[in-house]
Amino acid sequence: MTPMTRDQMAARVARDIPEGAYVNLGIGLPTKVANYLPQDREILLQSENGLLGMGPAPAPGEEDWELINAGKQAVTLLTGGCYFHHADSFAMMRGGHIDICVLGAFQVSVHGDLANWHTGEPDAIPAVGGAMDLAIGAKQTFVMMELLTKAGQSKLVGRCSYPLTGLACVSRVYTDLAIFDVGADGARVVDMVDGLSLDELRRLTGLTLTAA
Amino acid sequence: MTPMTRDQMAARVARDIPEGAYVNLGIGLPTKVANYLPQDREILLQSENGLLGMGPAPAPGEEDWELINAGKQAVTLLTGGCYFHHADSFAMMRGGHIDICVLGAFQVSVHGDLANWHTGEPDAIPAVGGAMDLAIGAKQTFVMMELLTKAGQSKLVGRCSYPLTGLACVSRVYTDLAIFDVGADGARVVDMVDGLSLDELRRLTGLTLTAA
Amino acid sequence: MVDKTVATVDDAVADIFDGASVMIGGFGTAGMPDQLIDALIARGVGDLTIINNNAGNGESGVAALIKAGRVRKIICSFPRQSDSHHFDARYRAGEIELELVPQGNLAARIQAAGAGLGAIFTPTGFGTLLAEGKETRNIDGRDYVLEYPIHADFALIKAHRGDRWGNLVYRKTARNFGPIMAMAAETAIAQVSQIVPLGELDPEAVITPGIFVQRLVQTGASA
Amino acid sequence: MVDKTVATVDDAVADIFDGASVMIGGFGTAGMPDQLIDALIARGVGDLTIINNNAGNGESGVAALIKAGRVRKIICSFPRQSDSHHFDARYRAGEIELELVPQGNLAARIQAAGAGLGAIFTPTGFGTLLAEGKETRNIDGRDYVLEYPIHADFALIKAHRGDRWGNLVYRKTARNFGPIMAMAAETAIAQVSQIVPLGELDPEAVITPGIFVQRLVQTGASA
Repeated sequence: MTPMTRDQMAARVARDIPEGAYVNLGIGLPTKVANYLPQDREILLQSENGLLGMGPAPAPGEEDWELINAGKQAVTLLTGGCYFHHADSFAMMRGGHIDICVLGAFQVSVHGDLANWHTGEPDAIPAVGGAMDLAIGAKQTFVMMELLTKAGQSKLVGRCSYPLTGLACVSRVYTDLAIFDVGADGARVVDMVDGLSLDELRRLTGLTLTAA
Repeated sequence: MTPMTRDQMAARVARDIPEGAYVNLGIGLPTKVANYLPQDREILLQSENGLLGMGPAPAPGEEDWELINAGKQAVTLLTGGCYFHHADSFAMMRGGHIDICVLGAFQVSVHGDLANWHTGEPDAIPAVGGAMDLAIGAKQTFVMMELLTKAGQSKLVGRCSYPLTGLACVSRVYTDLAIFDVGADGARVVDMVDGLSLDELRRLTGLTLTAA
Repeated sequence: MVDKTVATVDDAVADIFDGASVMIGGFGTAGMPDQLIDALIARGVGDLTIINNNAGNGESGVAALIKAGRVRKIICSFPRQSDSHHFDARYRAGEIELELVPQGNLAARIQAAGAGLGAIFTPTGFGTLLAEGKETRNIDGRDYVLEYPIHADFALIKAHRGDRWGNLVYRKTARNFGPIMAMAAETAIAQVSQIVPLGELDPEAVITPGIFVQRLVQTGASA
Repeated sequence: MVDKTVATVDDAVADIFDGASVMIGGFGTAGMPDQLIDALIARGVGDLTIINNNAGNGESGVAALIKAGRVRKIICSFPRQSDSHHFDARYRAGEIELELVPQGNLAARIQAAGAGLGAIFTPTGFGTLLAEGKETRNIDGRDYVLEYPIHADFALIKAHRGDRWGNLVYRKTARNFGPIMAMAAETAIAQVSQIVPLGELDPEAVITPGIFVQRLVQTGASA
């Protein structure tokens, strides 16, 4: 079997985003999703620092450092986009107006708990940003991550050992080996890369997984 | 002695409003204050339906019924004025950003409790509007009212018998016979019409009043 | 292509159901979505809970909805006006329930709903009849009343111009409750004087971002 | 005549005192009031509590304030960045106190302060380290954390254009925390690229009404 590349993962997430969706893409891996959104669908990207209708990066030399995304990269505004202040921006999120939020993660539990803001190491300087607001605010929260750590441990877990970002907030997990729905009933395998079996996936994760 | 007319009362209140003050004038008698604001002072009138920098009534025939005040009368906007929504408007009030609010009243207590929204009659349809927000929000709340009811009862009272609008919110009471500061220490007479004595005022109100 | 515009006011209100909660914008007649209300009356659904600053003026708008007997309950700040006779009659007959809310608490509770807050401690109303039975708390020396968000199934609002993504700008004091009601309703429906091409509204001056608007209909300038 | 403009950034910050709480606008460098911060550093006061989304980037702005040893405590959402070495060093040395707040709660608490609310129940952070020891409540089946308003003595913000009444408009995503910080501070001070005559700002498009701004200074467009 061949794990998906990060770009393949991004393309797969993008494929699942419907026309007209309001979407927030988290910092890091989720940002790649923007590169694969289908050209024939209008999808509205929100950035929590105060814009809706975020467009692609500007051409080099065209950057406007007062037009940036949450990762502090220069972006553009689509025709029809608009600006707003931080309280309104997080009202969009917390108030359930965003359809889909895509986040990276250290760990996700089979019940949808998310850990993505703090490794829990004693000397780490904590920084949360908008992670907790994003996790619990959107109608659906997707996670994108490699399924296994470099040491081979599953990041999809029965119970998160890292400090939590939010409880029962993730609905779907896109990994390089499989896609899972998570929630009250535990994890269900939606899709797997070719050549991977459900039994092998159970062995890799150490979890009781049900098939879709 | 000659009681002040309602216009004289309005002129007296207007005289006490300093340059640069943000002021909300309640419906009814307080609206008259706008007619007497000194021409040489810039005073910014807020209307809680969403405008700051309210100007005088338009010329007859020039009314725009999307530019009204809280009393639903046509008004104008001064150069430099602006519009905002209802939540922001009441944030201005509740957040303590308005310097002076001038309200009418049924009763005010010597400790600054205000009753101005409900007569308490059993068949009255209650209507509160912005009265409770205005009463407690401004840095200073002034009341304008005749001191006595038609039946000769004092509307400045030891304790309000009408349903309250707000507790300990009024700082000054302008009446046709005298001006009072009210608060934790009770009522203090700031000014009286010519020919009225403190003793006579005590008799009319039935209150222990101190002189300024 | 995302296109939230619909052709007629009847289309705009076609999914409003019996028993729905409906926020209606406007302060007096400024910002009152009169044509959407007329369409709602024509649609014939009843048992509605209406959230509006007032309880109707004269013969049109919310007053007409009340006159037609479609309103079970009204949540408002100022029902009693010189020309609120349709409300007065129904209220005195015990045919309509009234929840009276101070205007600023009404705005704050609607905003809290749109922003996903669970409750707010507000100073307004403390010590009055309108806070009777409500939880209170002294915080840093000041007294507050606990108030809960007001959500609604629908919001009917009036704006000045809008585009197919649902971005809206308003006109003067007709803005009033429109922006916060759009945020607090499951389905926000706007009547606008003019629908303009995408990009015509200044992105710095959009008051209601399209994310808060599900449907809009051009009705032309109204009186 | 009401004229809130002052001639220099030094005049603008002249009353900021030792031990003051100071909100500073900006998300990263967008909207960072760099010239006001430089003036604050030059003024020499310390023991400050800073409220900002970050804890400084690189060598300028909040980072320079921290480097200069003027900050006792910082309330922010995202202190750790690749170039936040001045904060990192002071924090690891135990020389600066950190109150970490989820970004949306930070915004909501600042907005609550400006709006005069006593506290809010927010869902963000429930069940996490950042809600430890805080009051929680289940409301209509959802869990919330009680959070209190964040007030400040001063706000330093950056806007695009302003007039002598203090009305402000912003530019693109530099708007971020400016409008809500202006509302939450006792004294809000804005550096603006341009001061324009009264009436030049569109009354429909003013983002911060002048009532929330006590002082503004023209600094020209910054990088």
